[in-house]
Amino acid sequence: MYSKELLVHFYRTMVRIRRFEESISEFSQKGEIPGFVHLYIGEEAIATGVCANLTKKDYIQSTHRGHGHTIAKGAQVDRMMAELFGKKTGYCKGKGGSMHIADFSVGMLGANGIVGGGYNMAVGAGLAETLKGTDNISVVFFGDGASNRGTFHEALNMAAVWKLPVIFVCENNEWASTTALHEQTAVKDIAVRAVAYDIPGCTVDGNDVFAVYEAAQEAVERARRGEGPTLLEAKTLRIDGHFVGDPQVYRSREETMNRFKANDPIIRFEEKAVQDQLLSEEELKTIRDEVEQEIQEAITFALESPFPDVSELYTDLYV
Amino acid sequence: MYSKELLVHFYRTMVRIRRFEESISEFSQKGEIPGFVHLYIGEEAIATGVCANLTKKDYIQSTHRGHGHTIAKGAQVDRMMAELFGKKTGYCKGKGGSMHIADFSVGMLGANGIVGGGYNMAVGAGLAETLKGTDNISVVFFGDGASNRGTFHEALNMAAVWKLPVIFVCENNEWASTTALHEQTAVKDIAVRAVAYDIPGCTVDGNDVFAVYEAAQEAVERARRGEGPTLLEAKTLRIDGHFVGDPQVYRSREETMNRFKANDPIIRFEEKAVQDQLLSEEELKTIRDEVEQEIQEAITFALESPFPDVSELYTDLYV
Amino acid sequence: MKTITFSQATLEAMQEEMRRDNTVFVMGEDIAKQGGIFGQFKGLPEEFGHDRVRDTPISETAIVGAAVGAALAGTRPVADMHFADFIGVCMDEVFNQMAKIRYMFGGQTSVPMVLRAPDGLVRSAAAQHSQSVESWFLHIPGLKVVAPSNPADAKGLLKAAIRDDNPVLYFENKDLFRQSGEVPEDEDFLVPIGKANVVKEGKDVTIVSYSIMMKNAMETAEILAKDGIDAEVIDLRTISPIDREAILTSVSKTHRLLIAHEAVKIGGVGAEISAMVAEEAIDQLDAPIVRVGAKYTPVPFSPTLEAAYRPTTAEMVAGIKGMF
Amino acid sequence: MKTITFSQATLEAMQEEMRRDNTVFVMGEDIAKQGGIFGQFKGLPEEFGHDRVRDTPISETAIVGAAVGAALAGTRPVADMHFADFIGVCMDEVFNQMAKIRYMFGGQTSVPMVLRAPDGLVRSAAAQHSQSVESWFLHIPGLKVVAPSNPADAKGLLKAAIRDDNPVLYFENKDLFRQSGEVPEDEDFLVPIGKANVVKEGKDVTIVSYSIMMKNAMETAEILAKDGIDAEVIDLRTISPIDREAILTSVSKTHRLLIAHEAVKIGGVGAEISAMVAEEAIDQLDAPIVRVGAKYTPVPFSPTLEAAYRPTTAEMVAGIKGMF
Ligand SMILES: Cc1ncc(C[n+]2csc(CCOP(=O)(O)OP(=O)(O)O)c2C)c(N)n1
Ligand SMILES: Cc1ncc(C[n+]2csc(CCOP(=O)(O)OP(=O)(O)O)c2C)c(N)n1
Ligand SMILES: [Mg+2]
Ligand SMILES: [Mg+2]
Repeated sequence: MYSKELLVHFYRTMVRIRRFEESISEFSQKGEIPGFVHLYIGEEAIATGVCANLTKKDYIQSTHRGHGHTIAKGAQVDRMMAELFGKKTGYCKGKGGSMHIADFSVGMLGANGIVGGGYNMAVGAGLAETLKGTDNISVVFFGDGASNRGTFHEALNMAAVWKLPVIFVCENNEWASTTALHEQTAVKDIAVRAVAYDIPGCTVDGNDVFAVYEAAQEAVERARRGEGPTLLEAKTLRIDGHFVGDPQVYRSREETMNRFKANDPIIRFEEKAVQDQLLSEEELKTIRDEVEQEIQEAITFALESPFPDVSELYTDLYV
Repeated sequence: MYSKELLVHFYRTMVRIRRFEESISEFSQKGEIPGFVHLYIGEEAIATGVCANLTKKDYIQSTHRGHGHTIAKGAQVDRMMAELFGKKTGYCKGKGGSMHIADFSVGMLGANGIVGGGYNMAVGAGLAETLKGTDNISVVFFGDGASNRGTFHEALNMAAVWKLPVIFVCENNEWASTTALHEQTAVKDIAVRAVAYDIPGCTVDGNDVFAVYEAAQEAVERARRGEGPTLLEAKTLRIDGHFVGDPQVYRSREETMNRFKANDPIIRFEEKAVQDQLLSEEELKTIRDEVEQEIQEAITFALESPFPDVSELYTDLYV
Repeated sequence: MKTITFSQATLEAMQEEMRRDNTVFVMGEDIAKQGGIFGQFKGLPEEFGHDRVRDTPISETAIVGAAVGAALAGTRPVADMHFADFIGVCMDEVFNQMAKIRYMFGGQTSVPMVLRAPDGLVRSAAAQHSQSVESWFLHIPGLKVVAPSNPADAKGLLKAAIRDDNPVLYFENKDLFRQSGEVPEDEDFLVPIGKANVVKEGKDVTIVSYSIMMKNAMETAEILAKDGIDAEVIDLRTISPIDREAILTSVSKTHRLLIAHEAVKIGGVGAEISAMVAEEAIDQLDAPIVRVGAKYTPVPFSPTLEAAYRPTTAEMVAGIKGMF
Repeated sequence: MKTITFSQATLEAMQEEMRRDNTVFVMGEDIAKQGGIFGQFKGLPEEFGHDRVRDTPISETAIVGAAVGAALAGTRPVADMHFADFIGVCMDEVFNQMAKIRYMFGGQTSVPMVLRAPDGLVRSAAAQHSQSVESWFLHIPGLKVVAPSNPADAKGLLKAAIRDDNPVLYFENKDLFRQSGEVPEDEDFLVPIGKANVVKEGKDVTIVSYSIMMKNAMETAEILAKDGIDAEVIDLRTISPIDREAILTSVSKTHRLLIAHEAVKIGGVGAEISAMVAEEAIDQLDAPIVRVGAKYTPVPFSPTLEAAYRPTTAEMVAGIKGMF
């Protein structure tokens, strides 16, 4: 059912995200990457499964935790890495950093430092494509915490009444910074909120790339057919601190890691791939090696790139 | 089941609101009342039925269409009328006008020129009473149009997760200014949105004061018992233009009036009262006459009151 | 040239630009079926259809956020705020997204959109429907802000704003909509953003104003003329970025400066202009720089108080007389 | 007197006021379990319980709106904005409700609440987590706005803000939280809102600043002293309403004025101060009024660009030297 190409893509993308984040974590802890850094480790299956349904003409809106989305949408890790180091060769010439990573050339319309800031821009991108008469669609990723912002409501309502091709993907990782899901809201599943807009809502296992892919596929096809938005909730768990350096006084690290070990989306994929003979151990290893080399090259590229010249302060303000 | 006192209260309040609004409409059309004026005609049963469950220690937050709420909560029509004329003797010393009518002495915390501006303040008032350990509650009225503002979402979510004594009363009059319900949102009943917060939601006939009273009673009791918020939707119809002077090019006036004639909450009350021998024709007439006198006195009071002195511009800015 | 109202002028700008470029569309509350509270959208849906002239739900963050997103996706949205007072509801979208996107993403994209916002005092609309909030946006790099004072500028600035690749805030005064004036008929008539207009030359004092207070500025000049004071009157047209050169040139000729706007005086646009001159041309000044603006209170409802709140020609005249 | 950090000083203010008045409570994102990103709420829930120290959902309109409502219902809420940059999300609640309620309802009520907002540049936090937005609020009648520069003021102003019956915006600079300083131990130690502080007397030039830039102001004064220039340094403490008298008194002594803040220079607090002086005391001035503030761009991420964006002591020194 799944083509080899797609399986390889799933694995390569998830491993690429994981290794990117691990490297970033290291440099951030050493103080070599400036600013706040939020890692996507453990959530790789979501961006990967969703974006595998998209073309470069489709759009995504991302969050403060945006590296995974950016990679899954097809950006290059070297220019991403350079951006995170604040270098001139980065996607945003060093002006954005981790919280403002973007690659417009692949339809990645930006991470966002404002939680819940992306919903309405995704609605607008979907509206623009509708007006232009294409079947391109737009996807917005957001967290469980973000689902309590007013922008969630306004965006879903507008997308629903106008039947826009927008998919709302909630990454429910049980935490909004130090605040647990049950302290943020009385509902257990964010997907029930679809009822408030008369659109389909569904909850999937966010650590199963196949489940995410299939649920997203249905939503994407609906959207392309002009049948309107879907609210898709992927349940997962935030593995690291909220940001690199978070002491996590509010939860048990051990418990988190135990749950993760049993549910790592990459290990789950590997086990299934080998067991169902989708990909062999060697094939998996080759991919891992290739990714490793790519990441090492990206690090070298980032480290060797110059910082932007001071004169760059004044460019890019107006067209 | 209903005490005579309550029945008289229902009728007197509804007639008081109707006659107040009719007078205001007249003076506004003549240009003697400055500013924008939004009438509550046809919706009297909602404020009346809800507020009959409240004491002066309970709070309400109102809307741009706030005269009915203010009267139902127990404010005096003379000081209200004076306020609408911009007179010194008004509740706000002429500083507020129709869109900012308020009577803090009876727990009426203000009309609001910002659609959807009241939700969160009602949540805060409910929170304050909880912290103080009382069983006072707080009610916010809002329109179908207002239910699409982000503040709706943030307020209901917070009230639900904190189980606050707040009742959200949607006055679904089918219109948000010139925009019909089905153009604003894909849902037919605003009450379904309760699901998104795991709280009770219910829809009642907003032109039946008994139905409103009973639904509100249940919600109020729940709130006083500390069981949290309720979303109550009262279906009604806006009879007049959005504001006095609205040419209503967007709908058929005749159709509106025909529907109204068959469903006027005051006529429905009168018919039921007489038929079920709750109140006699004479009793009803006596009430109408008393209200008429009150309104005429209020008009005289307002007309004869002076405008605020220019020096008042600078008072009431800081304590 | 033909004589039309300010409202009609903005309507023509929309029509012409929507005909010229089919990626231009407009959305806002109660604009299509009603034609706008001030008639400024009348007839648009009939010509361009409800896809390109959209009535929205009451969702200001969605209106502005979606306009930004649509601009990123290759269209040129015009969003309507209904009343400028509601911009606080979507301030995050304006200042953290719309204004910053081009810069923080290193110039990868631009945000070609216009946000229209009717402002100012009108008919005792009171505290939440009468405000002039343009001054905040001076302080937000990445935005352009314009405020026409007459029908010709209304049309030329709106057309220029729609064609501009940057996000433009277009403040249109509610009390100006019915004012008439001559407007060029050329479909490529544009008023350049960023350039002030010396409406009247003079040598004794410079009056800088914009939007509805330009009326008072011209009145003031007339009154002063009777006393032999020859005022130069500058219509700012663009509030951000301010045309510093035009102001400095004038002040080095007249050596006196008064700035007037309907926005609250304290912390207003006048503060920036005054400070700019006090920094760059203080030697040119022969008198204090005077600002006239609304009083430091929320807008009161009652007509007597509203009148006291409003900045006046008399205050401007007195301010200038005090300079001599 | 004891030496504590700025963060500790704000914490003590909260503790003392919450002990003194049990209607005081605090809510915001991630303040209870985490103790605040800057440790500024550490230990509060242990002493006062989670009812009075509340972690909220990510719902800024609810945080501020509910604080306003709770203030109307007889409590004294302190709301935390997490980062000042997020205030745009709830700008309507701040400017159309919190600021106007007392006035538009004719003085029937008051809004005794504090909105705390950590601001300023810190660790390359970039465009949406580094801003200083206090200047907008000068232009909004009905608010009080304070911005402490050291631990003692942090404590005294926060206590005064909590006791004030008006809504107060309390801007606390993120980079100051770890700074130490002496703080009086008296539980009734208050720093009066509305009064500036002459930190150093001098006769040649007045430097007005507040918050973190007070460090640069003192550095500037020291550097200038070596050149024989004797600077008077004023810490504004309160940004709105501005202490005009303190500034005017100083300027009529020194005849020179420089204003410095980390907020963007154009349209900032410095503009109002400069304009006020240019209006009321221009005769006293022997030199241009110079403003130093951040450059006119969003805050860039890269350390090299952030450094270029940030206003510096060198710019202040050069600005003052240019006056002589
Ligand atoms: C409007 C706004 N409020 C608060 C924050 C601070 N903040 C950043 S991330 C975060 C938690 C987000 O939680 P969630 O949406 O679940 O995403 P996750 O971090 O779990 O991926 C908070 C509170 C912010 N950046 N923007
Ligand atoms: C935030 C905001 N947006 C828009 C408006 C303009 N406006 C005033 S009333 C109204 C319609 C409100 O509809 P609804 O909530 O259904 O209340 P109704 O008028 O029907 O009672 C609109 C759009 C406003 N006052 N505030
Ligand atoms: Mg989360
Ligand atoms: Mg309605």
